[in-house]
Amino acid sequence: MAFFCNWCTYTAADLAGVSRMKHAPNVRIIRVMCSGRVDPQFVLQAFAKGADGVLIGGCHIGDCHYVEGNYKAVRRVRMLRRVLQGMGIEEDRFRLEWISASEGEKVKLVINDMVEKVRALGPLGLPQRFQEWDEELESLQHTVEASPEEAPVHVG
Amino acid sequence: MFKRMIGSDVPRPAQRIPRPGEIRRYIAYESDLDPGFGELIARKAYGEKLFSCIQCGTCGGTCPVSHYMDYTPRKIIAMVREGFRDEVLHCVTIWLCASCYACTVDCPREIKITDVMYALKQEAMAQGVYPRRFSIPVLAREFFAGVLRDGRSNELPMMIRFFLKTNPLRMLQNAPVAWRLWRTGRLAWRQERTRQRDSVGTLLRAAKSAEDGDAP
Amino acid sequence: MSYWYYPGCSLKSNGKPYEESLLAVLRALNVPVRELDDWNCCGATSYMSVDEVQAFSLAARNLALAEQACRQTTEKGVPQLIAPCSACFLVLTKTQRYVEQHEHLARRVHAGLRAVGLEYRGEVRVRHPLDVFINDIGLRRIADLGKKRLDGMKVACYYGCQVVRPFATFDSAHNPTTMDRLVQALGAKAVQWPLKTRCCGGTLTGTIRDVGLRLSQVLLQEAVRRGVDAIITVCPLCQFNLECYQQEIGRTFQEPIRVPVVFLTQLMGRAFGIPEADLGMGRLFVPLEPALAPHEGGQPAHA
Amino acid sequence: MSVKPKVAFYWCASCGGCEESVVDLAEGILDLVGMVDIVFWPVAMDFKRHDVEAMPDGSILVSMINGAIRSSEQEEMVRLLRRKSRLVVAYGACAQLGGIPGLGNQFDRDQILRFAYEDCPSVQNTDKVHPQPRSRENGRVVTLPNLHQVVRTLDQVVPVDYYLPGCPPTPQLLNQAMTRLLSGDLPSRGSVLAPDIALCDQCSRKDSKPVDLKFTEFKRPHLSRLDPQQCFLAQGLVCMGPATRGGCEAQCVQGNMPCSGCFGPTSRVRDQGAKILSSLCSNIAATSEPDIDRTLATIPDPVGTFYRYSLANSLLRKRVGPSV
Amino acid sequence: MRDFGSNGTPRIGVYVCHCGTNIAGTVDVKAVADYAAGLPGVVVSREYKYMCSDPGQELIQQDIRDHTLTRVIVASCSPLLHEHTFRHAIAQGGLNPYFLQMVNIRENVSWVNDNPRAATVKAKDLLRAAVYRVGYHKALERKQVPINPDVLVVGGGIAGIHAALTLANAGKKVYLVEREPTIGGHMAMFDKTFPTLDCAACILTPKMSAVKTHPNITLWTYSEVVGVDGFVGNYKIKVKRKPRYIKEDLCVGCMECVAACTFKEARFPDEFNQGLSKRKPVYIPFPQATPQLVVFDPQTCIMLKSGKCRQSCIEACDRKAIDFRQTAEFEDITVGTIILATGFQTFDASRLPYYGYGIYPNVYTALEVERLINASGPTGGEVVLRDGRKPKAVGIIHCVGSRDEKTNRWCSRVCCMYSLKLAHLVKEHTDATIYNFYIDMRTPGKGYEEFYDKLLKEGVHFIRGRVAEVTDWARTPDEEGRLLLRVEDTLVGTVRRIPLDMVILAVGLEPRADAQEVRRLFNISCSTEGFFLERHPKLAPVNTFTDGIFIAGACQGPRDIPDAVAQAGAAAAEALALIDIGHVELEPNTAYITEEDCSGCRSCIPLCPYTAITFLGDKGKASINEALCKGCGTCVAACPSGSIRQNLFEDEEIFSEIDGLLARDVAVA
Repeated sequence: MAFFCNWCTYTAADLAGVSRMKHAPNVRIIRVMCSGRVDPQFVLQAFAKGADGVLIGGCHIGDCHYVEGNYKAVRRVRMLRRVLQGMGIEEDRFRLEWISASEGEKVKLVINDMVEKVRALGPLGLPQRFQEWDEELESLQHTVEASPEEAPVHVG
Repeated sequence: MFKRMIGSDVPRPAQRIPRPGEIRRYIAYESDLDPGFGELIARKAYGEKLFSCIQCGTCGGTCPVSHYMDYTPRKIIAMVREGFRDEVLHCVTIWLCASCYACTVDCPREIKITDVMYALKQEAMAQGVYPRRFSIPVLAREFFAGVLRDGRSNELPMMIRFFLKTNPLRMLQNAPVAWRLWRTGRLAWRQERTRQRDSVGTLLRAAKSAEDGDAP
Repeated sequence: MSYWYYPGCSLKSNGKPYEESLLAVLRALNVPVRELDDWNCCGATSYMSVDEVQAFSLAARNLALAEQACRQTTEKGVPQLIAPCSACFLVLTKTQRYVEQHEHLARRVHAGLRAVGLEYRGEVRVRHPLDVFINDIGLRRIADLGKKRLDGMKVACYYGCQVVRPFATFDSAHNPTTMDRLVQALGAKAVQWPLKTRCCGGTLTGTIRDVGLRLSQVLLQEAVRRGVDAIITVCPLCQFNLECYQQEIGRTFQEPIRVPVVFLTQLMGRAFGIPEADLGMGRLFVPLEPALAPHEGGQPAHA
Repeated sequence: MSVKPKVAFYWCASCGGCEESVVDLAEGILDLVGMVDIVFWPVAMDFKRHDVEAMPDGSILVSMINGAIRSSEQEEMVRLLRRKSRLVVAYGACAQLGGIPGLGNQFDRDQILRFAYEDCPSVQNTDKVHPQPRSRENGRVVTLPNLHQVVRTLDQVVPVDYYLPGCPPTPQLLNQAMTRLLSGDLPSRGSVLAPDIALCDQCSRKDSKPVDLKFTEFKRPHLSRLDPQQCFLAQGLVCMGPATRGGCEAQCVQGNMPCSGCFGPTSRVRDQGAKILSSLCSNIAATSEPDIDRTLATIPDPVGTFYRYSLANSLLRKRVGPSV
Repeated sequence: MRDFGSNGTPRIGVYVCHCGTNIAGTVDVKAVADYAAGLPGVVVSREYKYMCSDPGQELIQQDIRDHTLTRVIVASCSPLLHEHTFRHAIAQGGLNPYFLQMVNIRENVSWVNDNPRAATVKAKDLLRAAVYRVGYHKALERKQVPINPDVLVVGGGIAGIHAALTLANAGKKVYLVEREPTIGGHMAMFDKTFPTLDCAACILTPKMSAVKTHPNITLWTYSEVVGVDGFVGNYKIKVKRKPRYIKEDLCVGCMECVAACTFKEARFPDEFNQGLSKRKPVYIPFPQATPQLVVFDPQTCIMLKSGKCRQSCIEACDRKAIDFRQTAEFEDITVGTIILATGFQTFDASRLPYYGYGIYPNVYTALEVERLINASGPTGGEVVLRDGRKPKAVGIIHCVGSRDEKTNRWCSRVCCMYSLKLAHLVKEHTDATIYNFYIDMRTPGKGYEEFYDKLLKEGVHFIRGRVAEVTDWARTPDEEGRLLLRVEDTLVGTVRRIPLDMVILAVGLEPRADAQEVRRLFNISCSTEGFFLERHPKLAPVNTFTDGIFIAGACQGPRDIPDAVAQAGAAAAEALALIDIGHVELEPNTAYITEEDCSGCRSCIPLCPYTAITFLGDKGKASINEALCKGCGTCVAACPSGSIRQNLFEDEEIFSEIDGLLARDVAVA
């Protein structure tokens, strides 16, 4: 899952396309106007919904079409890294890259490199994990429904 | 004085112009070419850039021996690219290259031409095709063997073996120099060699046999 | 910082004067050097034409040895390996580059080294004496020690191919100046000439003689034409071709030529006032003295 | 006289503060008792589980359930109450967001148990006995509830009709809620019974907040002398106020403590922690990565800071794999 | 907030484009369309050869009517290319244009994948995301911003001059800012222009004086733009006017001061003549310099350096125009559009020591020779060597610094032609033997090949080969004291040594040294070579990614005079087009605050680079000025209580897009 800014990285991705630079098919790009628009919630949502990695692409520092949106992005990203770390999500799964409109090649390289790294880590699969976690509920529900009176005695 | 020098510097006409009456046939049939040759050499010579040659001739211009070559380095690259395998492997050019790297440094396309020459020499030696009057391969082999044996190269024995194998007369030619070298103590009698005799051999064999995925 | 010294085969045979003078000069500048233990041939250029993987492995062994040696000492910092012979310098530098850049080559080289219990980490820095003189020791110290003893002498600095090519690590590939600056610091005049880095013929003098000798001849000629007292070089093979073959060259092209061709370090040693014997001056075919004599005490060269 | 509406209170994984808050109604509680018929309140009254089971389904008007759900017993009880009640209210931060117990989601159950029964400095347990779900004690089978792998909010276990936020909810909110529920004018299902605007709106220090914060470091409340008037953010402290629903009458701020976020996010936010992170980080002064990291390093425990109450309710819910 | 037209759920039409084989070649468009048909809310799903074609667009409009669609999804190329087209199309179909969502299955899928299966899967995912998202789209209006009719042109070379005149003649007010003391740029240095050989001055100087005298043009030479603020239609510009140390309104360019200068002899290298001649500290760059004003060079003028000078110049000036106390002045202007024509610089030949520039005096750059040939140049049009001799043999080396991985990788486009021109002119002036050393002869242009032919007939030597070295290494008597050039004649196939008296280096064109600073200043992009980046290489060659800023001339890439002029015209036309409508329509992707939600925490206010967010003290809430907002969304992402929202990029829209993209993976699990 990738969030690309409209002016630099998304344009670069188009350039990569125009120049027929093949890259790993696993990436799904969402266009935002600026890397500064990328709400940390989006990143978490992406992971929660099954993304194995999240890539944010913006203009190089100093080149932001909106002057300094990418500064905001990098500040959030630095902290978000630590939060993800705290939640057991490996570093390589989350990445911020500056790719200017002319760097189609870099789009290819970054995507391929990240896909490689993430593949090495294997799937994150949070939705599946959520399901597994919640199995402990279902299972218990059965016992309750099945035999209400044979419920365990409470030892005070 | 200049006259004489020029006389001997300019390639003898014979090399450029067919003998009177001699008719040569110049044509290349695709079936005579080796289409894979370019890739092969490019790979051997770390020369992925070989294919971006624009035939500008900088190499030929900058090469200090190009005026002795039958094909200039530029032409060699063109021929390699197009698969003129036999012509290239039989040519004089690759044996004239003195590895001075002038072409490699000046090439506007950053083609490692010196390495291309190495690759071609290796190829020619592997195929056993090279002009007899050129003794480079012999020297190289002698050198190679010597180092494999001693870990270091020892001029005297090497040269002696070299001249015996190529052209004993040359030994006489070089005798005066050898003599003066010896007189000035610049010709080592003592055989230089590494302490761990086998280590170099083991190393080289291991390196050679080491598998490598896409490597040449 | 102390240096490891990689002589290479030539400096043990026809390049003796180079080794002698180099070590003498470094001593005079009190720069400690230790000869690399159990070094082996760098593979030189002809090795490449047989099998480049083995050539690189061969060179890599020396690099690995240097790193190992440095690790065994207590000193910190990257190992500095001085390779005075151009061919050695080139091959060692090239090996570092290629092993770094070409992963499949690296795999083989490392495998080879492992087989003999060695490891190359890419820490060692391969240095040419010129580099060390200019960047580590510095012109001032050299000038102070030299006391302008070469005043008025006129020399052609000849770098040869493989010092600045293909990797211009410490000097320009097309118009190197380190050697010129050094001799000038010692009072000599370095002529500006376009053949500084033109090939001397290398091994061709031994293999395709007529071509090899010709290449050397044009160099000698041009130097003489520019009225130099001596040609200065830093490569054993160049020195060998340009000096030892002078008679043959003269005979072959029916044009006698005689000009001293000395190692930079010999000239430096001379300037430092180191005794002849310690500089291997006696090993020269064309002695330097006559060329030097008139300038002792600094009279102008061509008065 | 007419039948009084039946009300149940129950506590799950919680500190008891929520129960306190009911008692805090003080004399108000008598009105409450007067208005309703409390049919189940383990803390205060002697009713047993089977009494509840005996009730017909849906016979309880409203069950006020506080605490997070982290054991099989708690789960059972809330399922039971859900069956018996027309309305279920998640009462307090733990029931709504997971609360402090929710921080347990940073660890695996085994890690927690090991710490609680072995490694914790205050524990004497040489033969490392752990409680067993099933054991025999002089002939009788003794069972204990299972500890869940995951700490859950109430609505992750049973459908919840309303949320009463806070750690604990203020008596005032409770009153309002009760009166509304009893009066029968019910807000839309699933809504939080507190204003849907961030705390700053009612914060007394609002005006003392400068426009540009430009954080260079974040201070920690216990390590700094706190100005009783000035906005905490202005003082360089992490205050969750901007990302936290109001309605608490800014009590912490009154007590000169920055908001720690117990009322949870507004309805427009899915992940309270992510939002405060986004807002605070956007406003730091540093521009180069090293400087940024240096500033951010002054928040030693981001997860604990930004998700103090809402981890179980966050988008990621629980740490993946054991913590190191 | 979901706005689903008449009935509750959206009625979505999906259109998958083949783009010929561009997409269909890799992606199974049929499968994608069928898949879409099964997705919630999709009432019609079609694939078509070219959606952007008229029939394609009509197809959509027809469906909107027949199936009362409330949302449209087009899966084709990049939205940057055709979003506009399709928005327009559905608007024609009677739907709000913002009920469209585009799916990029060309640049992001078919062109970057060669595995059809993977590509098709990816296309489906992207499409599903669009289906999830489009339901949340709201009806929006484009907002209009009035355009200030004034234009700023930066750079007074031929491109800048032409653009300025075009606009001025159209009745627009133009500010022309030039860094040098005079306008004219490189063209003013040339003698003749290829292929017509008409005199550069003769065609340029009239335009230069036209600029000076034009009532609609404010000309500021010796000035630089130092500040750019605002947005299309309303740019706030700060211009620094460097001190000339003369009062421009008083000076008439009589040059009495120059004559009277303490320095009797001119002794400082003359920049305009490439240092081939000398000037005094006070000077006029060249006879036709515009404006005709002297300038004092603070680096060399004793008065300005030390304050101790006879100041004979001051007595000499009867207009009392000289003012040594002058300091830099700043002008603040507002313009609606900007044209950048900042030009190029030539390659520094000394970077290639093997060509001997700076080592051998008789190695020249082409620009130097232009001045030598020029009648108003240092030698009055005499082509002579530094020692005054006439050259007998002259070599022109092409591609100096160009087509070389180590210097500039690109072809500089003009060198072949100007080398031919110089060959002709030098031959004309000296009757010397002329050699051209070229790699490839590139003469694409009207009359160019013919010019090449003319030169061939004139007997100029053309040797195909990149010169290896230029030395003074003579080996034969005739080589003594001359320049020796070594080259492989690649057509003959031998190496040649050629003795010459003069070597001319055809140096290439490269971006100005400060191109990066300039592009930052104007917030535009550069291509990898460092030239200003156009919005689209073919379809928007003079536009940049910043609305209202256009580029013309060699600042965008090497080009010759005809192309530069054509581009300048195009840039002027683009500017006029904006001005004449009087307003720009901006994407409604602005952020807005719902007042009752805002807690007034002010976190957002410092984040806005355009100060579009203000705090309403009375209400205790923040509010966004839509006119100023450019829609980056930074504040939206940062609002801690989720109270700022952004049109086109609402949280729900992006969340649903995320969910849609990943829905498959969940289903699989």
